[in-house]
Amino acid sequence: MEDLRFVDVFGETGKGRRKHDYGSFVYRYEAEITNVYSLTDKEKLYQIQISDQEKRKRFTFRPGQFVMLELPGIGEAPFSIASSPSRHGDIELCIRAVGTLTNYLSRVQRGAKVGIKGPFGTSFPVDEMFGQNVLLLAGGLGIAPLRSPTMSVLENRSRFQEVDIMYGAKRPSELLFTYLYDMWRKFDINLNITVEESDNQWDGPVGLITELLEARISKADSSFADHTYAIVCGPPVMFKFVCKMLIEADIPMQKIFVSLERRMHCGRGKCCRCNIGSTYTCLKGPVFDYWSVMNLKEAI
Amino acid sequence: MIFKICRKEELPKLFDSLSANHIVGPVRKGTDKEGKPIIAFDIANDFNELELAYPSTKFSPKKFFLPYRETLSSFDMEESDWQEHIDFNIYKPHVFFGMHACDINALNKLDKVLLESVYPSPYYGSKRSNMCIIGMDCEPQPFCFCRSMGTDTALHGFDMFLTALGERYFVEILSATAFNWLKNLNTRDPTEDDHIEYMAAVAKRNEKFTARVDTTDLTKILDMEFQADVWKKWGEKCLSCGACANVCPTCYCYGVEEHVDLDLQGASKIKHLHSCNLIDFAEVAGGHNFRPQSHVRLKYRYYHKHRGFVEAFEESLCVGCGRCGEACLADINVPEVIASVRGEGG
Amino acid sequence: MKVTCDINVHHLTRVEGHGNIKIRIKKGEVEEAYWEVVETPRFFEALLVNKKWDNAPYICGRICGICSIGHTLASIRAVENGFGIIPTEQTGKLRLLLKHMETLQSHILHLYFLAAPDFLSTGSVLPLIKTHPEVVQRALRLKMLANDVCDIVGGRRMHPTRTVVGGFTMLPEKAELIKICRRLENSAPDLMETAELFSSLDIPDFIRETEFVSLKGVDNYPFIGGDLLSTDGVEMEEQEYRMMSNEYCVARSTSKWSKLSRESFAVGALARCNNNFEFLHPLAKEAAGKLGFSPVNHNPYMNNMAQLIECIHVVMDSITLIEDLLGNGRQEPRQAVHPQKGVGVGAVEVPRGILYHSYEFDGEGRIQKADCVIPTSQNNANIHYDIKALAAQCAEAGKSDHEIEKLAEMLVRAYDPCISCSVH
Amino acid sequence: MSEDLVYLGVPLKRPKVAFFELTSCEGCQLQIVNNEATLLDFLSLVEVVNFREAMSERSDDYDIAFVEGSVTRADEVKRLQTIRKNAKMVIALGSCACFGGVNQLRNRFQDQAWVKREVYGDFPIDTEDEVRPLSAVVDIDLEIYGCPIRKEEVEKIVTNLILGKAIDHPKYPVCMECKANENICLFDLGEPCLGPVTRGGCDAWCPNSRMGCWGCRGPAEVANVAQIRKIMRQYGFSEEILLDRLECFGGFTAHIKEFRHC
Ligand SMILES: Cc1cc2nc3c(=O)[nH]c(=O)nc-3n(C[C@H](O)[C@H](O)[C@H](O)COP(=O)(O)OP(=O)(O)OC[C@H]3O[C@@H](n4cnc5c(N)ncnc54)[C@H](O)[C@@H]3O)c2cc1C
Ligand code: SF4
Ligand code: SF4
Ligand code: SF4
Repeated sequence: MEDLRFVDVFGETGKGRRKHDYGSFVYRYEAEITNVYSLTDKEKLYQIQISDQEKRKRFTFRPGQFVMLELPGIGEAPFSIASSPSRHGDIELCIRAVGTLTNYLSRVQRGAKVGIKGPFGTSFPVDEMFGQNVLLLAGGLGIAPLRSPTMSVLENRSRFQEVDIMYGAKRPSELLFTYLYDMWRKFDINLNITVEESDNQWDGPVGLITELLEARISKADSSFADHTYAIVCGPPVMFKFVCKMLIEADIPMQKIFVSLERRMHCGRGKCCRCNIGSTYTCLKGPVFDYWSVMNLKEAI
Repeated sequence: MIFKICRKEELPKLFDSLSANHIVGPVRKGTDKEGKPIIAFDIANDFNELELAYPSTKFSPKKFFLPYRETLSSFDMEESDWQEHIDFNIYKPHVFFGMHACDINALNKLDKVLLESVYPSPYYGSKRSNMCIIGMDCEPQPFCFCRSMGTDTALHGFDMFLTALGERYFVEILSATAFNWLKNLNTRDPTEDDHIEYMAAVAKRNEKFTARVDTTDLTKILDMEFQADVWKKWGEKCLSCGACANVCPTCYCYGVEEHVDLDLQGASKIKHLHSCNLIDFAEVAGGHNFRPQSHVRLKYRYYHKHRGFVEAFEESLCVGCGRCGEACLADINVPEVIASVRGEGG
Repeated sequence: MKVTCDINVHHLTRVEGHGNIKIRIKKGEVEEAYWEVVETPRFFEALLVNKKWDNAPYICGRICGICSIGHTLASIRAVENGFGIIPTEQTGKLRLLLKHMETLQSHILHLYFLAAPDFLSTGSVLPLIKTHPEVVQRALRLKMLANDVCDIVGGRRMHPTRTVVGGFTMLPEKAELIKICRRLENSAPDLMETAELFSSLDIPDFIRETEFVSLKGVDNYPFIGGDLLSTDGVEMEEQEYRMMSNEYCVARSTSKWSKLSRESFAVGALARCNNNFEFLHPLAKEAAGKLGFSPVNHNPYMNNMAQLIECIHVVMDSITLIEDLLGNGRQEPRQAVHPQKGVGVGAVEVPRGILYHSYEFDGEGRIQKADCVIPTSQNNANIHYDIKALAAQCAEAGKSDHEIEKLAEMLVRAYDPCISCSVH
Repeated sequence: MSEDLVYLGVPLKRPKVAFFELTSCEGCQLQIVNNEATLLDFLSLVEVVNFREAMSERSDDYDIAFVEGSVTRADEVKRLQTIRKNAKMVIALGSCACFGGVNQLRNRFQDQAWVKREVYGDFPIDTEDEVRPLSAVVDIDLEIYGCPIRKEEVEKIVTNLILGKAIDHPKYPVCMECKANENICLFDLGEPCLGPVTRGGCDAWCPNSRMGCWGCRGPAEVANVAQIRKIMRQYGFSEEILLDRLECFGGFTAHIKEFRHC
């Protein structure tokens, strides 16, 4: 895609007034699907590479940010980047087939061209968490936005105190990234996984993620809360209960981070569709600290 | 700012000298059931088509800078590859003749979101930078409450602004472009008497405002009354039809539709203005709707305009033109809604 | 060898609506030959009862998808006649223009899409897209032109939105009129080539003398209102339409039948050309010569040719109409309506023949009784007796089953019957 | 005629489609032929195997059946059931099929014997006592509203079906599109209009021509009929005018019942 500039049909007379330098659309890219992995029946992991080599190098993002992915004529929608920020323009998206775009995407072959815009939105302040404990909590597909901060934490493991990953899914068959769990554990991480409905293969805990969290909090020492950050990703019901427990455990509101989902058409604070109250999720979010969320009407 | 005085007969000359551009102005579209003319902004080919003394228009001029439907990109499809073409859909400058202060202020507000924010919109920007505005003073209508919103005068955002003083205009000039136009006109510098007359005209106009909105502490009150029952009362009336947003000069939210050509050889991405009052505004994949009830959506519209925007830009996203109230068949209008939320009246 | 056959065409294709043909011949003797209409009735005459006048044109347009404009105009005329409204000249011209374009649209559809496949021995127009692309393109061009004009004048090509009692809700833009006038002028080559194509086709040789009914031309080829005329010499006024149509019910048909001086009569393009040949545009007359048509023609298959002649006439007349409209300045599109008690009748020549709507109003303009007489129902008896005669002729000529079936189907199609309309 | 279709490298199936009509004016089918400019493209996107109004060949092997018209006689019930059995997808085409259309206006009479007599006298006529939409007889996969349907909408729906895109009807009322066309509101012109409660998607076809909406597409997702009733009264239109329009195409039957009660 060419960098775009405004047409100026006015000629000389028009110049000199309202001369904004809107710049070019530095955030639009043509990209290629380089690999697709099936994770479960519904979710696939897409490796996507920005086609232009220079632009690929320059494409950087922070954990928690998202991109808009487009298949021309089919749709365009926001997806959290699920790969490590150290990998620049080679990104991974974990996408659940739920509707038009996501279903069509699951039929598209490797090598297909897609449009990418971004990165957009706020991120999890991983640097701020250095020297502290980190609780990473994911429910269901929430593991997708959580994967990027998780990778950041793991890549800098020595700079954190205790790191916990708690992950809950409906059924064992719906667990994502199972192939990574052993690797994660090697990084001295408490990885706890629970499912709501077990099957005959499953030998882990059965129950809600809140139970994992309760167990974790109950064995924490008194100074734990003061030195802990939490990152929560998942469906609205999960937010409600998990955040409540974290607060009751005295973890400061501004140290709890969540990622919210809303309808979006632009990702750039223009279409208004993602507004919560009157805050753009795409600009001020999707990552919010809990204090901000509390101040938003109808957020959770 | 430079001030000039010119006779009213000069205006057709100005029109003609600018006619190489598209000239947009108030033109007559029909008559209503009481025989009153219905005026709308449209391309004018002749000065005599302009109804410069128009009271107000049903629609804002936004179709010229925020079209209701706009093709954002078109695609040529080739196997699994494709080429994208982008066109900002402006081929000629537009000169707006006779915009009122409210609409000029509306543009200034739109600029804040669409141009001066992190990701400026090139579609809007290209139209905006190819536009000249000749503003015109107006006669307050019973539904106008721009004075409450601080938008009854335009301080910037125009090239030239005309205020009628009997047979002549008091001309404010704000841009070099407009200053150049003066070469084609007979003008003179204003005298002290002109200034006095101008101020008298302004004062007289100010007396004519009848509709009012009390904006004191409005952001806080809206927050406090978030759960108030009055919203339900308005919600019951609301038709969820989006008429208010369509006529509003500052409503800009939209939806995008992706379209594939019948021959599968091309595709396009089309933006169409939406409205937060429409049922599916906040619906996400899987069908969850964050605002399923009419009153919640209606409240959201007020919330965005009178609270959220103020929080972000220190001014409201409403210019008090009163068009939404006029267009609403259910008679939902800003002054009454705000008054009721403040616990006054209705 | 004497012919024996049993032909049973269930739901005849390439006609509007559902009808069956049955022919049984045993050893050269026609045992049974009939035309059966099995369409489900919608009871429009009852639907209108107790409805206000303004509902009538809106609802009645829905009697038929092909000639919705004709029904709307007939309905409007009935209401206007009932209330004593005389349309302005501008309204009259615009209505006629709209009417003309419906005629063109419908005739082209019939000629190219419904009738032509028989002559070219295909089941539909679809194979022709590959084998005769230029023919299909030409048909589409002409149809599109007619439809586009309907959009511009009537608001919509089907179930028009601008046509109301008293006139029009709004007028076409001047620039649009100029544009369509050009397009009409430029359509001449397409029309001539159409005439060329159809003059090369073999029209089956079959004659059965019958009576032809249509509006009576005074100084124009008539389409909207006026007196009624038959080739057997009957003349009547518009409001006496019932005595012209004499509807009655018959077994094996949900559509009514009609008769006048004989056991059956025919309406439609052929009837109009037969009755009002002198008023056709010179170019249309010229084409008639080439197509071997001269009045009075009693071959029902020639209805196709009559349609073609009318296509040329309406295009030429439309050009004149638009020039008049452009020359005359613009009047108010719509006049006020004051309902009154009484009866109103509207007769309009729609593509398939003369159509009557009649309403009886109470003082507030509420419909007490409604009656619609459709061209195809007037033709039904004639189709039926034609089939009988055709069967006899074929039996005598010793034609094959297949030939008889095809000729019978073509015969019915030649009438371009609008069956759902006739049942309404 | 069955070349494969491909989009974005994904092979797509070219569906066999069939058109059928029950009690109707056949206008909706005709609308499809009426789209001269894109007809040929449309025909290369699908394989038409059944279209009595336009072709003689018939086949019972089809994926999508478009059925126009409402159900008014026992033989139509049977035909519809057969179509349902043969087709993978049954689409109700037009307001008659979706709601009963103008045909259902006769449901407003208690005495159906009178209805028959009014038109046919004592001549016996076979018809059911109630005009029904398709969905009252068989399961319907998709409804395409409108009297008549809009060809653009059908084309879009067919393209989307082939691509597997979700078919979303507009949920908002006609006013939304009417305003986007900057029409003069009919209420300002002194005319009634059902635009505020009728489902959009027609691009305000009638109001564009200064003809008030009659509700042919049925109710919008939110149809505030109680409010339009007040509005009509306020603008001086009688209840009869409102009722005439609401009941014209059958989309508002449930609403009418509701407000006849209060
Ligand atoms: C910040 C953010 C990050 C997300 N990250 C992921 C992720 O990592 N993995 C994942 O599988 N999903 C993610 N989602 C959800 C994802 O955007 C939706 O599942 C997707 O829009 C579905 O598109 P569709 O066309 O398949 O669905 P459909 O229901 O057919 O269409 C929905 C249409 O609505 C619009 N839309 C925009 N935003 C949303 C939304 N949030 N929900 C629903 N519709 C929307 C789009 O135009 C989209 O085409 C995220 C959403 C947000 C807001
Ligand atoms: S909200 Fe209403 S009054 Fe305010 S600017 Fe918009 S249309 Fe005008
Ligand atoms: S004319 Fe009808 S559809 Fe248009 S805005 Fe007015 S009420 Fe709504
Ligand atoms: S405006 Fe109303 S009646 Fe007209 S097409 Fe649209 S929904 Fe149907």
